[in-house]
Amino acid sequence: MTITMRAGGEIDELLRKVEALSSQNLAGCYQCGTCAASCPLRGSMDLPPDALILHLRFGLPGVLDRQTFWVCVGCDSCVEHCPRAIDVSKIMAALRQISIQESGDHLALAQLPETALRRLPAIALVASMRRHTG
Amino acid sequence: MEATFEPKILGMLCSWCAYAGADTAGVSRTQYPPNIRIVRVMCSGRIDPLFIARAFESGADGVLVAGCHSGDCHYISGNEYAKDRITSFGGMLDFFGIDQRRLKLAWVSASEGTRFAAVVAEMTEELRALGPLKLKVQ
Amino acid sequence: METHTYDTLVIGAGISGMQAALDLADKGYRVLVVERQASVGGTMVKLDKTFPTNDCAICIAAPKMVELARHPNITLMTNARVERVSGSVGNFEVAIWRQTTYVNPLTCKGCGDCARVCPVEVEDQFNAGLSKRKAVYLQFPQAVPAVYTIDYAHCVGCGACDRICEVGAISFLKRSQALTVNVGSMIVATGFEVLEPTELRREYGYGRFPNVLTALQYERIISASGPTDGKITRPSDGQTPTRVAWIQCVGSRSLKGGYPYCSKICCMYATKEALITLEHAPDTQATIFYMDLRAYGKDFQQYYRRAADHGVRYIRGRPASVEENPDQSLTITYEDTLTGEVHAEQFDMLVLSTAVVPSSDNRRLAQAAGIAVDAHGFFVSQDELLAPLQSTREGIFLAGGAQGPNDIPDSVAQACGAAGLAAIPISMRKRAAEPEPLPERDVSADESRAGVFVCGCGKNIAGYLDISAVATFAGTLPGVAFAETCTFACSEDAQRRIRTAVEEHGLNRVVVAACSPITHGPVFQQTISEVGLNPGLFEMANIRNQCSWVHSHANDHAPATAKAEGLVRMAVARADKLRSLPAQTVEVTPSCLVIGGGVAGMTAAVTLADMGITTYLVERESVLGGKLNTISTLAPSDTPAGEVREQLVRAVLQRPRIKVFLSAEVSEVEGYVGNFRVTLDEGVGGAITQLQVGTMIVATGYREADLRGRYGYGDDLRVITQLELERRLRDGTLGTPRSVVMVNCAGSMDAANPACCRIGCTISVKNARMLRRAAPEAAIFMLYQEMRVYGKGQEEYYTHMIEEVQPFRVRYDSARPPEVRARGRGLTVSVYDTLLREDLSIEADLIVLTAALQGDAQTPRLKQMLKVSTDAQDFYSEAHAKIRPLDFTTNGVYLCGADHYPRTIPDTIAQAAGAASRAAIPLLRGRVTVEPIVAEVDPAVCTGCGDCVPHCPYGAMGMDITHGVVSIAEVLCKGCGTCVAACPSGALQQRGFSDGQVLAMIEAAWPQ
Amino acid sequence: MGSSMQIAYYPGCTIKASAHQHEGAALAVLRTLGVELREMAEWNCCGVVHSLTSDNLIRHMAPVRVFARLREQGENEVATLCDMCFNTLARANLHARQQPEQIAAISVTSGDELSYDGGAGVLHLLQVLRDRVGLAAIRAHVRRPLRGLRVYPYYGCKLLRPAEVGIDDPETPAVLRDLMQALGATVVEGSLQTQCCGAYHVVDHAEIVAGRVAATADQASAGGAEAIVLSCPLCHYNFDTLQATSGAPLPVFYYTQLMGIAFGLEPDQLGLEEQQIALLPLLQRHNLVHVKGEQA
Ligand SMILES: Cc1cc2nc3c(=O)[nH]c(=O)nc-3n(C[C@H](O)[C@H](O)[C@H](O)COP(=O)(O)OP(=O)(O)OC[C@H]3O[C@@H](n4cnc5c(N)ncnc54)[C@H](O)[C@@H]3O)c2cc1C
Ligand SMILES: Cc1cc2nc3c(=O)[nH]c(=O)nc-3n(C[C@H](O)[C@H](O)[C@H](O)COP(=O)(O)OP(=O)(O)OC[C@H]3O[C@@H](n4cnc5c(N)ncnc54)[C@H](O)[C@@H]3O)c2cc1C
Ligand code: SF4
Ligand code: SF4
Ligand code: SF4
Ligand code: SF4
Ligand code: SF4
Ligand code: SF4
Ligand code: SF4
Ligand code: SF4
Repeated sequence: MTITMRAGGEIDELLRKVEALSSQNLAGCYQCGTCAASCPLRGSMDLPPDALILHLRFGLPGVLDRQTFWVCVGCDSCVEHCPRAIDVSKIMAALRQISIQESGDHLALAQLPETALRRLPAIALVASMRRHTG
Repeated sequence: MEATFEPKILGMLCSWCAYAGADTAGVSRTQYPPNIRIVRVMCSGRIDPLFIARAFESGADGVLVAGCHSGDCHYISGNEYAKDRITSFGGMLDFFGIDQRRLKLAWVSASEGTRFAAVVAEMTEELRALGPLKLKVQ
Repeated sequence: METHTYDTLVIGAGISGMQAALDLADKGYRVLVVERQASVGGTMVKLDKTFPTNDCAICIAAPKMVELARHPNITLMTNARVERVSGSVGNFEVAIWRQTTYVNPLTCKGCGDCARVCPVEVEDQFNAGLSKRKAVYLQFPQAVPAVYTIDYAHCVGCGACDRICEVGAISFLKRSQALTVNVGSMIVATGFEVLEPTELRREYGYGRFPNVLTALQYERIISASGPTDGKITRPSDGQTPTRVAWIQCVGSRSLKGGYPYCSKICCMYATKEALITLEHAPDTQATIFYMDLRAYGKDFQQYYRRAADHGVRYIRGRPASVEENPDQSLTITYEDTLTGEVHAEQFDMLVLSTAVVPSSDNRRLAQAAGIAVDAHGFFVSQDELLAPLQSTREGIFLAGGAQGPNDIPDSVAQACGAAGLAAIPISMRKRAAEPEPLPERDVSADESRAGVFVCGCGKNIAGYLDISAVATFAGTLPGVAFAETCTFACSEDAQRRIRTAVEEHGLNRVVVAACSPITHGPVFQQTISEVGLNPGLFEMANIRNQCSWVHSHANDHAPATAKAEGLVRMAVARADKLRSLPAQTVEVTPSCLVIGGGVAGMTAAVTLADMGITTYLVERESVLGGKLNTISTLAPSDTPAGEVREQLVRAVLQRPRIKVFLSAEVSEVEGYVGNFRVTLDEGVGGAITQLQVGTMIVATGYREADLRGRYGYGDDLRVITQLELERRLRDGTLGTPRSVVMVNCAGSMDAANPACCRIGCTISVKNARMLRRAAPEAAIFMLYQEMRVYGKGQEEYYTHMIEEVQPFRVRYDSARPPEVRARGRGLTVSVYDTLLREDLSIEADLIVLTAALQGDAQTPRLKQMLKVSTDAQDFYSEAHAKIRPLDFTTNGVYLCGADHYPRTIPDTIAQAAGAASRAAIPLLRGRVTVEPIVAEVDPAVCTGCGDCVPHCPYGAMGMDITHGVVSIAEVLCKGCGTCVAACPSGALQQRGFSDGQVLAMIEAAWPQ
Repeated sequence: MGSSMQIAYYPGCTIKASAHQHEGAALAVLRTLGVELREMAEWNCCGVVHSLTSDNLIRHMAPVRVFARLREQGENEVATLCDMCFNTLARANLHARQQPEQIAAISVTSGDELSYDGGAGVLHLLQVLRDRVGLAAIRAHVRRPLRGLRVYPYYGCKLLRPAEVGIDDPETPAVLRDLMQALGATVVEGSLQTQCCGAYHVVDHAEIVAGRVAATADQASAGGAEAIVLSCPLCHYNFDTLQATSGAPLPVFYYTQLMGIAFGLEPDQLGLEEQQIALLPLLQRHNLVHVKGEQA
């Protein structure tokens, strides 16, 4: 697929929102890949964190359809290791929030079996709720 | 008495790298056989094939020519000329009935004391195996 | 307390400090060098080889060290530090603290007996903690001064060393000393250190896992004189590693967990270390993890490509963590950012390219000297663009690693520059006169009467061979009139003894059988010249380094004694053939010609004039300034180039010692160092001027490569180069582009031109900022291969730019270069982005090419006249890529600025001051000394075949057409003797190494 | 034994609901050490996750309210057991200190006139043990050293990151190792100790968690560990329920439970029977507990 970058194109709307919500300047990323290498959950992601940043920077379509930011649990491994002091975790949170605002909650707790709900630690449920709902 | 044959080696070393390397072997007390006698020249490029021939005539069983590694020459490229000159002269040794292995060309830097010692030790052993040089009387 | 007076004080004796001191001392100024360690040499002497030429570091540093110690105008103070600086330029009062080492440097013979008996073992810092040394120690075998030192922090005071030392060199009563000196100017050359990543960047396991090393430790491991004798082994088990990895930017380029700047040298030294590793063991897998591979300098990119072709694996990705496996191998987790895949891979050994950090003592020194450091602790210059070597206090200058990360050539260039500037405040002082040659006895007609002195060096020689037997044997040799032994031949009383013997016994040759002629020869030569013998009549037999030390049989002294006798026989045989070596000097015309009136040429001219030298500045164009006439503003300070030009031109015109020739070119050059005759041609209708100068500086700058036919350049006016963009920015004719695409490395780093242009990345970064200012709405694309914003300052400038301008950065590969197409009314750039891993099609209404750079178009003609050489891009070739970056191989001709290689203005200015310093040496001396061991031709024998001529690397040989024989310009000859060996008819001889002298030794090697 | 040290205590929802064995063990152990945890009279859920986006201010309310209540109760320092609560409270505290205007703004808009300046302290119980009680005192209370027991300390993320609030070095944490060694146990370490277990993905993507847990337990087993010791109730749940490794699953302890064993407390005080992976057989193998009736 060839991506066309148009002259006079505006700064991508999604990028602008992510930067505002996360208070991160994505242009500062060196694309060094440390975040991807340090992420314990990268295996479950459909786009590594560094690539996600690049897609946002270039305004590529489909970023909000990715699973990556739902997979991210905010463990801050990447944040600890990024040499450029970019808080990837905040970028993920911003994407979750934007996605929820645009297409509603990501988690249907009602679908979980009653027994599971009773068994699970409260923090798991609350954290999950918080991360997946608006 | 083949067993106690002590080969005689004449070493011709450039002042800046190989000779300094031999000095380093000394400072580091790296031991090697006492079979070599060293002649210092400023650059390996100074070494005339005549010197090598004369060394064999004067009783050397082997000749070691050592200079700076390629690119290290204090005089830019003298060692490159030495390489060509000595190599082609080496090719003619057979003609005089001298085994080519009796002439050795080695590149030794000022820090390579250990290497210098190893080159001498190895050459001593090789020459011991080859036995004394018997020149055809002209 | 008495106060000594010197002209200049140099603090720190690494390669920078040594070079600065030598440059000043060679001009006749008296220099005091203060070094905090026991030996001079700094970091360079710890290195194995040096990029990009792979020459041996110690081989090129050691001669400088020896020269430093021996120079009559240099006073060396080791184990010392500067405590306070008062006064002002021209008259600084400097308080110095000299730490006692409890060893008398004048009597210590460097025998090492003390170290053998010392019971204390400590980590050897010279080997980066990889081995042990004693509390009394020699820093490294080639240390200068070659004197043992007691490390008082670890010495337990047992006195064992004192008891064993035969010369009584050790005295625990020796006190540290406070002294005050008076100097006119100062140079700070305190170098840098490397980060030990035990606090920062802990994730890589340094200090926890034994097989994780810093690059400096690895240098010691690969070094032939290092703790493993150059065998590459793992510290944990001594096994040879088969998989070695390097991680780049450890603690560099980090806004968190490190320093924000790029350490500049690590991409290259890692490449070098990987290459050397493969040389040692070709089956090793060497892997380098990097973010941007900064091979920015001359021949660096080619070096990097060579490494890649040799199998060094480069992976773009910064590892996240390192873990140790039970077998002490290491698993590195990384993302290959060119594929997007994450791997966990095993390695046997890991080398960390850790950040260059300021010398730990810098802050204290800054306070003592009243000069400023930056936030990190590097010394800062007064003006980072225009006065890069001037500290914040007048009269104090900076060089090398003290300012930030620098490689050896840049350090040396800066050191020369600092020396040039430091010479200015003292230019009115009386310089040390050239030493008068002592009166000599003419011995040419006399029979050889040699005196042989066999040294015992305490027990160092006498302990392993029978020196009396050697002396007796010497007495029996033909031509020997006197022979005796001495305990320490180099001690003052032994020297006196030699002088007396020469006089009493009418000796006309002296042979000392002792240690190395390289270290001790000059001492004895000086001694005999004091009693009227020419230094050429001296010979040395190296019975210590070549005999007793390497054949140290405790019981059987026979083999070593026999060999020592052989060595003495050879020396005596040679001595018989020795002739006086005439000391010749040539008078010098005390003026300099500078060719090219850009930043480089103007700076060089101003520096020369301020040193008191008459200077001619020739510029081909009708105005001075070079590229400053085109460029808009200058990074890193955003100063308008026009202002800088005005300032420099004013500086030139204000100096009556500078005579400027505009619209003029050099049309003919004759002569050699000291006396060049130059013809200047001012073109049609202009004058023709003849000049007589002693030295010349070439500063002819660079040009952009002609890219017509590529990237749409020449076909479409919307495709321009960076210089053209500069002009539009300056003139305000940019218009309002909506989309600008900058293509870096246009015409560089490809098959046709493998070179990297060094400054293109910085220029593109600057111009991205300028474009953003001129066209706030424009989308800006930067197409690059590697982002080479190296060193302190540039990286930070880049970081600032990407956050502010937010350009789209597209990393492309030279295998798939960007293509420019006109589409409708617009332009389209197609490029494959290696990080996005997608093809991009970018609409552009302006395309800016960061064009490859080349030397000036006239270079091929000029180089013929100057008898110097260039590379394929018309950049001039320096005499030695590491330690003589500003000299040509042709004596008396120097180079600086972008004609050597593209460089920024601060680098150009540093180099130009350096070239001025170099060019001033012969001029301030008033005469050049001819190497005594030159080649000479016997015209009666020479057949005029000319075979020898191309062998001379210095162009010293030529054909004397009238007589049909070769002629040698002795001033140019450096005495290698290569030509002599090339002569088929024996017409050439080398003084001091004639066939007869060499053959005499060969014939005497064994009893006939 | 009289209490020599008192600290306010914030339990959080999970401790009270599904991790009370941790609380029971902690309280018992602390009693032994002479520390009294005084549960806050009134507390609310901490909010569990620290909000990372800039517009989601209201989410900072819950933890801030905890601090406000703490102040109302006349305390200025609070200890937690749960890593997640600790992390949320500590980050909120930092936030309140660094951006007081934001806290003021939300407090006003939400009609909840809270005032809090970030001045209180929040401690994890491990900090109390390490920094206040001290390892020497802990060592002094050991009656039954865990000699021969090989444990793998697991830290996860919330205890260590971000570094501004973490209680130990994020690269090479030592607190659990030092504590276990003080108890006489042998410690097995590995690189996955500090990597996230997958956390709340257990709710709807248990496979992610299972993968992480298996990798970690495998690393522990490969190093010879017989048990995992940790501090977070969510990690505990994940390791206890999703440890489908190739070998036998490793028992999972709270550090407080092992402290209790070493202090010689009765097993029934320590909630040892409330996990899925049985703990007692291992302890018995090492003669650290005796099953009633089987005493020889
Ligand atoms: C691992 C590694 C590999 C490298 N490889 C290469 C290479 O291949 N090629 C290349 O070009 N460059 C290489 N370099 C860079 C090279 O080492 C430096 O460019 C060079 O050493 C700088 O020289 P310097 O004299 O400025 O500083 P230094 O060599 O650091 O010397 C400074 C001197 O000042 C002394 N000093 C410090 N503070 C004081 C004080 N307060 N008072 C008195 N004395 C003081 C120090 O003891 C030292 O002797 C490498 C560097 C490293 C770390
Ligand atoms: C687009 C661009 C932007 C740049 N921006 C910056 C910046 O922002 N900051 C920065 O630090 N550097 C910048 N540079 C680098 C800067 O231009 C150089 O460092 C500097 O110009 C080098 O000066 P020089 O004197 O060596 O060469 P030049 O400036 O090229 O001067 C050489 C002079 O020699 C004359 N000459 C040549 N041959 C002869 C001859 N045979 N006889 C007589 N005269 C001759 C020429 O006419 C010319 O006047 C930039 C370079 C480019 C290409
Ligand atoms: S670690 Fe930081 S700089 Fe590197 S790719 Fe990730 S976000 Fe970018
Ligand atoms: S914070 Fe998210 S993206 Fe970063 S390492 Fe943790 S899970 Fe991965
Ligand atoms: S024993 Fe004496 S002379 Fe020998 S190295 Fe030691 S101090 Fe110097
Ligand atoms: S006095 Fe000091 S230096 Fe000398 S031998 Fe004893 S410990 Fe070593
Ligand atoms: S030179 Fe710069 S880019 Fe290369 S490793 Fe060093 S700090 Fe990193
Ligand atoms: S001259 Fe003699 S005493 Fe002096 S160092 Fe050399 S060998 Fe030793
Ligand atoms: S633009 Fe120039 S400096 Fe930058 S990488 Fe390309 S060739 Fe090298
Ligand atoms: S000796 Fe060397 S430098 Fe001198 S003329 Fe001969 S080749 Fe040239």
